[in-house]
Amino acid sequence: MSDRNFVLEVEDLGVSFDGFKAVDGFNFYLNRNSVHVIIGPNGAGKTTVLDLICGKTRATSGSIRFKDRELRGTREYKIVRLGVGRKFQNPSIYENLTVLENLELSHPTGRGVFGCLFFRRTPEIMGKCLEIAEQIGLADKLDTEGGILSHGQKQWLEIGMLLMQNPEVIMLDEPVAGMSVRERQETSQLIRKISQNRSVIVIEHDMEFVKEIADRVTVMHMGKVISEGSMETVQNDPKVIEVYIGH
Amino acid sequence: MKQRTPSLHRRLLPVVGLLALSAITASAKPPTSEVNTTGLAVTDDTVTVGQLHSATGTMAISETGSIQAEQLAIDQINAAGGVLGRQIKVIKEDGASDWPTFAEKAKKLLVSDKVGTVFGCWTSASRKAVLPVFEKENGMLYYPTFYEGLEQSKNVIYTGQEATQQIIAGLDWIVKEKKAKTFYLIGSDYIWPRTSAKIARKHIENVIKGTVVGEEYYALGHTQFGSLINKIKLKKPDVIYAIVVGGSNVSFYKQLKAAGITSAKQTLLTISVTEDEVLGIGGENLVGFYSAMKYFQSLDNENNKTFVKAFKDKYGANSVIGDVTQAGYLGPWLWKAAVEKANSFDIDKIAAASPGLELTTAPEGYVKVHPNHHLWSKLRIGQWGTDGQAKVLYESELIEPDPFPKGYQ
Amino acid sequence: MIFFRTLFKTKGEAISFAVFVALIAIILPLALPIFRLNLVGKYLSYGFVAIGLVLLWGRCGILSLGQGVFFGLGGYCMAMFLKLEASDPVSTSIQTTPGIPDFMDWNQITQLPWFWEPFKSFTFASCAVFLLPGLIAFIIGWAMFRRRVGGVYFAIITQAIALILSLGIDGNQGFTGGRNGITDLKTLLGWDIRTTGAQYTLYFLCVFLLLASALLAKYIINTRFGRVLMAMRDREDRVRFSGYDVAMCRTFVFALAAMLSGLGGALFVLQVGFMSPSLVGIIPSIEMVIFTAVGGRLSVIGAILGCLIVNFGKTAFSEAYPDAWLYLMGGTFIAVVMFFPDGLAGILDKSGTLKAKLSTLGTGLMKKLKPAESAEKASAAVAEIPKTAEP
Amino acid sequence: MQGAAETLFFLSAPLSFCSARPSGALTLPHIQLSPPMESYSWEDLQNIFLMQGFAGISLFSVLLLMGLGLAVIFGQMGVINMAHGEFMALGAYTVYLCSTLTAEYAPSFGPYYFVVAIFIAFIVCALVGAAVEWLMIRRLYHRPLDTLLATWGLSLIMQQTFRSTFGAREVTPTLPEWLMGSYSPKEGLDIPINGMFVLGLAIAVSFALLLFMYKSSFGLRLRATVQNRKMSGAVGINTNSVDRLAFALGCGIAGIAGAAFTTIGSTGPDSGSRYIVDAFLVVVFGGAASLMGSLASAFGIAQAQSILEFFLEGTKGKVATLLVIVVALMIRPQGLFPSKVRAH
Repeated sequence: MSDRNFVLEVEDLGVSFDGFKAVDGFNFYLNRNSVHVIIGPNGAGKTTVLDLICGKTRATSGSIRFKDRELRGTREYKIVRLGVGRKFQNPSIYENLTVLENLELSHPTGRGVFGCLFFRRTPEIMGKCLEIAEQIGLADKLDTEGGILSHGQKQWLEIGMLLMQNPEVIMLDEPVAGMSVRERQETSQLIRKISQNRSVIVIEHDMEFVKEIADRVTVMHMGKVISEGSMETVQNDPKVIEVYIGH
Repeated sequence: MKQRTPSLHRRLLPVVGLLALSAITASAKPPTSEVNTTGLAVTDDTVTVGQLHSATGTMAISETGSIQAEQLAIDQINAAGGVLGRQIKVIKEDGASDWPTFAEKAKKLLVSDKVGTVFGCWTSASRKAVLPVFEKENGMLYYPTFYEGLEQSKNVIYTGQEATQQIIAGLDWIVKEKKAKTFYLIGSDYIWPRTSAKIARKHIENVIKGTVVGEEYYALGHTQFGSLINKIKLKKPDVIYAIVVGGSNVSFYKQLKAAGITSAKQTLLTISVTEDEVLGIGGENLVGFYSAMKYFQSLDNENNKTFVKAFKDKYGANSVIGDVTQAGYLGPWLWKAAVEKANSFDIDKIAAASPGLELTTAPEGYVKVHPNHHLWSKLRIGQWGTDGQAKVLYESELIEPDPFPKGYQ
Repeated sequence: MIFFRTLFKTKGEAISFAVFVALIAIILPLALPIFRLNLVGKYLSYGFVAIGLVLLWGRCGILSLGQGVFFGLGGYCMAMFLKLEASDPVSTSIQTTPGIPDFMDWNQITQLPWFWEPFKSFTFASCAVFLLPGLIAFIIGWAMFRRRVGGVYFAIITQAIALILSLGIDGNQGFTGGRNGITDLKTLLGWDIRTTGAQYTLYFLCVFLLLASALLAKYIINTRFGRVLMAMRDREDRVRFSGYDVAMCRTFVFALAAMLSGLGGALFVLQVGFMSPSLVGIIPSIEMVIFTAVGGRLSVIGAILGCLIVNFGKTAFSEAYPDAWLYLMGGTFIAVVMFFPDGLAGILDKSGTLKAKLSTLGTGLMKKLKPAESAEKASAAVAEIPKTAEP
Repeated sequence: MQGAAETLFFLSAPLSFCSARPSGALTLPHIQLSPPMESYSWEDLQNIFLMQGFAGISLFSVLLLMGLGLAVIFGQMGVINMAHGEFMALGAYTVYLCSTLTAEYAPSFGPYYFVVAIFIAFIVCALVGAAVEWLMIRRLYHRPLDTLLATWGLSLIMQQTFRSTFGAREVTPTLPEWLMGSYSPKEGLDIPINGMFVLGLAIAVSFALLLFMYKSSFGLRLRATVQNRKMSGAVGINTNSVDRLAFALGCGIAGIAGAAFTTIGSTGPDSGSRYIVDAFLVVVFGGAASLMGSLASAFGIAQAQSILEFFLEGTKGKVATLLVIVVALMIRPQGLFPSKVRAH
């Protein structure tokens, strides 16, 4: 099963809350440098899958292998340090800090206690911040406090904060929810761009957006995978149609 | 302190002397420079003393009586012309049931206010906290509480009983009256109950030849005695010897009664319940139990009748007087006697004059200061009634204070 | 210069710090008699706890109601050393067993308990003063923060620990001095700590250590670690998923706050001359939180001033109106919490914040007009930007 | 593990170093079972077993009464009411006032006033609670740790008010004689009547509270508000008045508890502060959001404490109980019955 091309292999993953199986027998393989979208009706367990991968929720069964390393049972911050980044559904940035400080705080240098205490802003770190700021279109907002950015800008900033860590896998939970059409377009370009040298898992409802970005799509329902493949394959899968129409 | 020069004093004297009353006072009034050689807060007309108790916090419950009694004594002394012709002024400080605050306030009184003598403290902990201050700044503390002993300081006069005075005669009496052989010792968890229990145990085991079937201590403020009471029931001691204090007291006696342990079935002797505590416990929960104290409000003598009347006139007919309250009342009178004997407010002279002082007007009867700065006193056994008053059943001879009792350590 | 900048983000901060130093190191010693100054020293020893609380509670959002535990541990370590020194066989000759502390003798202990032995060494005792609280805090903190115990639960559990320790000390008076505490401490390495001269020396020692601790705290607040703490308080998950070990960061701050408290406890003992469980339990622990809240939970200097002001108020008011004092204290406290959550420092700083905000906006505008071209320029520009005012 | 060693020594220290038994009190630290069982008759042991069981149950009812009000205020509303103990004291003082008034104006009513006084205590405390909520708490719902501090300030003010009104000394209401005896079915077995009374009251209050929370429309609204405040507001629940009622209810129950405790404990200006830690531990240990949890934890803590106090001596029993709870909470911070709402 272990194909070198998969950066993340999730097998037979399951979790239950008081007997309710939120995710059950979930299998998922993530190619390198690709965008993999998970779709499914509300309550299908999509966000829970991300929670399980990044360690926020503990799985009750199965395995999560990242580059041949088991992530199950690893602490969250260690998973992040290994190279798995996670964006939350609601923009989660530090409102009291400026854009620059938000980015700088996400830089992987000096994340231990003493590293933090003796952290200095080096030109390299500033350079990296500027580079990312350019990428997410916030280069002219470096000194703006996070709290006063627009909704879309907050989402981008959070993506930018993930990029600062230079992860191999990025997980985005509904990155375009609440965005304007133009912002969506920019976001989809951003996702294409960042997936050139890393893999991205996206949870999304907006089918147009999914079509634009997805290399591969997984459809979830009631905690299980019901279909997987390219967007076209999935769209024509009768099981998928039934779930969506039935819903 | 401004001190008038003797010449000025002499010039004023005839003017003052025009009034007969003043003349009497003046003749009894030695010049300030003579009676105060150490820079204390003494003027020609006044002498300032300190009073240091907890007016707030957990100990306020207990210390209120001492505050009142000391104030009463000072008022009476002032009304009778004061000490060496000087009216007593009191600076009251609140120790707030907090030992560092006691130390702080003691220092303030002695250093900033320059008072030499302080009436105050209640718990052992507060006394231990202020003791180094009094010894270093050379003040005099009149300490009213019955306590554990093991201490003797030139800077303290202990007007309450030390442990052996309160314990030994009481145990002897209960053994004689009740033929008691087995004892259960229960106390709050600090030094006075523990030391008292130790002395009691030594006396029971070595002198009475009885047995101690249980000995336990509960944190101050403990309110649940169910398990303890069951242990008592299991051991069936002849006597429960109780040294429980504070709020725990109330829970302890209420729960004893509710568990069917009443005086009809069980003898209980306590050295920690005075009339003050009974107010909180309720006389009906104590009926028939015994307390060993040197003083009860119901003592039948003339001194006490006058004292009780004065106290009630001042603080209301419902007020009660316990052992420590009476001991607090002794403080100012003993100090007055010492000052007058020494003809000085200087602490060293007061300390030297105190041993051998006698007070025949004490509500408890006759007391005498021992060279170890404790008082000779009697022990009495009272039996509690529903009205919250004790019937005095027994009175010992005068007992010599012995803060470091041989054979009891 | 960079170091200075890390300590003080604005000129105003540097000035207020200088004023504070002048107040406690020059004005008060000149203005007050030694008795009052000694009191100030006692209040300043609570200031160490307050500094810890600023880091832990203000910056990190973790309210500990058990700081008295660490204050007490530090104090007891120092008191044990001093007591052993005061209990030499000559001055304790009237005891049954000379050479051990008097309270042990009263409790029929005939041999020094094993855990007292190391406290004969001054080096051991003075290290234990902050290492022991630090170690215990580290263990407690690690156990709790790793399991994500926070907020109210942490507060209540630490409160229970404070109760356990004070009951434990009370209940083992042969070993601890019990409720009376460890009293009658006289000399430190042969130097009488009760004399006026010694009290001056100890006051200045306390001031010096307090200022050093305050600077350390300010340094921490202004480094990346300080920003991580704030970030953790407001967006815990984001910090965790930026690869920080949140539990370890919190444990570190908790241990640091405990060490500071322990140091405060030791200085308390040296200046007051005794230690008792009444400084360990629930009430002192909450009171120290009160001092911090009144002064300002976000401001190091504010919190120390809070200790001074509340305690002076307590002393002055309880001398004049003992009854009114609790009303005043309770009322002040409710008012501070409800209307001035940032305490006195917050009130004083209102105008300062406004100014700082304006200037930040100004720099931001300038940068908009002239976009930074190179990283060096950007970093230089960034270093110039005043941070949103640290209260 | 020096920390653990440090605390353990409090437990293992010899229980009786104070008493200098001839057998040499200072041997190795040991835990001694204080009642050596072999020397007692079967009858005795049976009675003690029954009474000890009842002591545990009676402590359970005390803890439960303390915890119930807090379970509503803290568990359901998330407000940390440090003045909870003072509300209990307020209830106790209400009983004292009723007792004094009865003795003065209607002495013949003496044997029965107590039951009425409990109701009055409930109402007084609930009213004061509602006022406190209106003046203070409602401004602090989004800052739970700050409610802790503000209510601490409140507790200082309440204590001083008691002191100024009733004096610093402890008071005791005259309790009806039928409450104060013991039920003695056979020789050597005494079951305290006040214990049974408190137990009955605790059961009645818990039952009423459960009924109220799960069967009444107010309970529904309260639970809805707790789970989703915004949504509840949107569907027309007046969340402000729900909050006020809930806080008043919690304080009222504290008043009942205080009233009941006059039968077993003391009433003084600061007697409330003695209960506060126990009360919080009951609620936290049970799992804050669960009333059943509070029941279970009150039971567990009570049994542990009464058994430990029987075999260890007083203070050590208490310290051991607290240690067990704290360690248990460190291992299982969510308490016995964790909230099942999905956390976000």
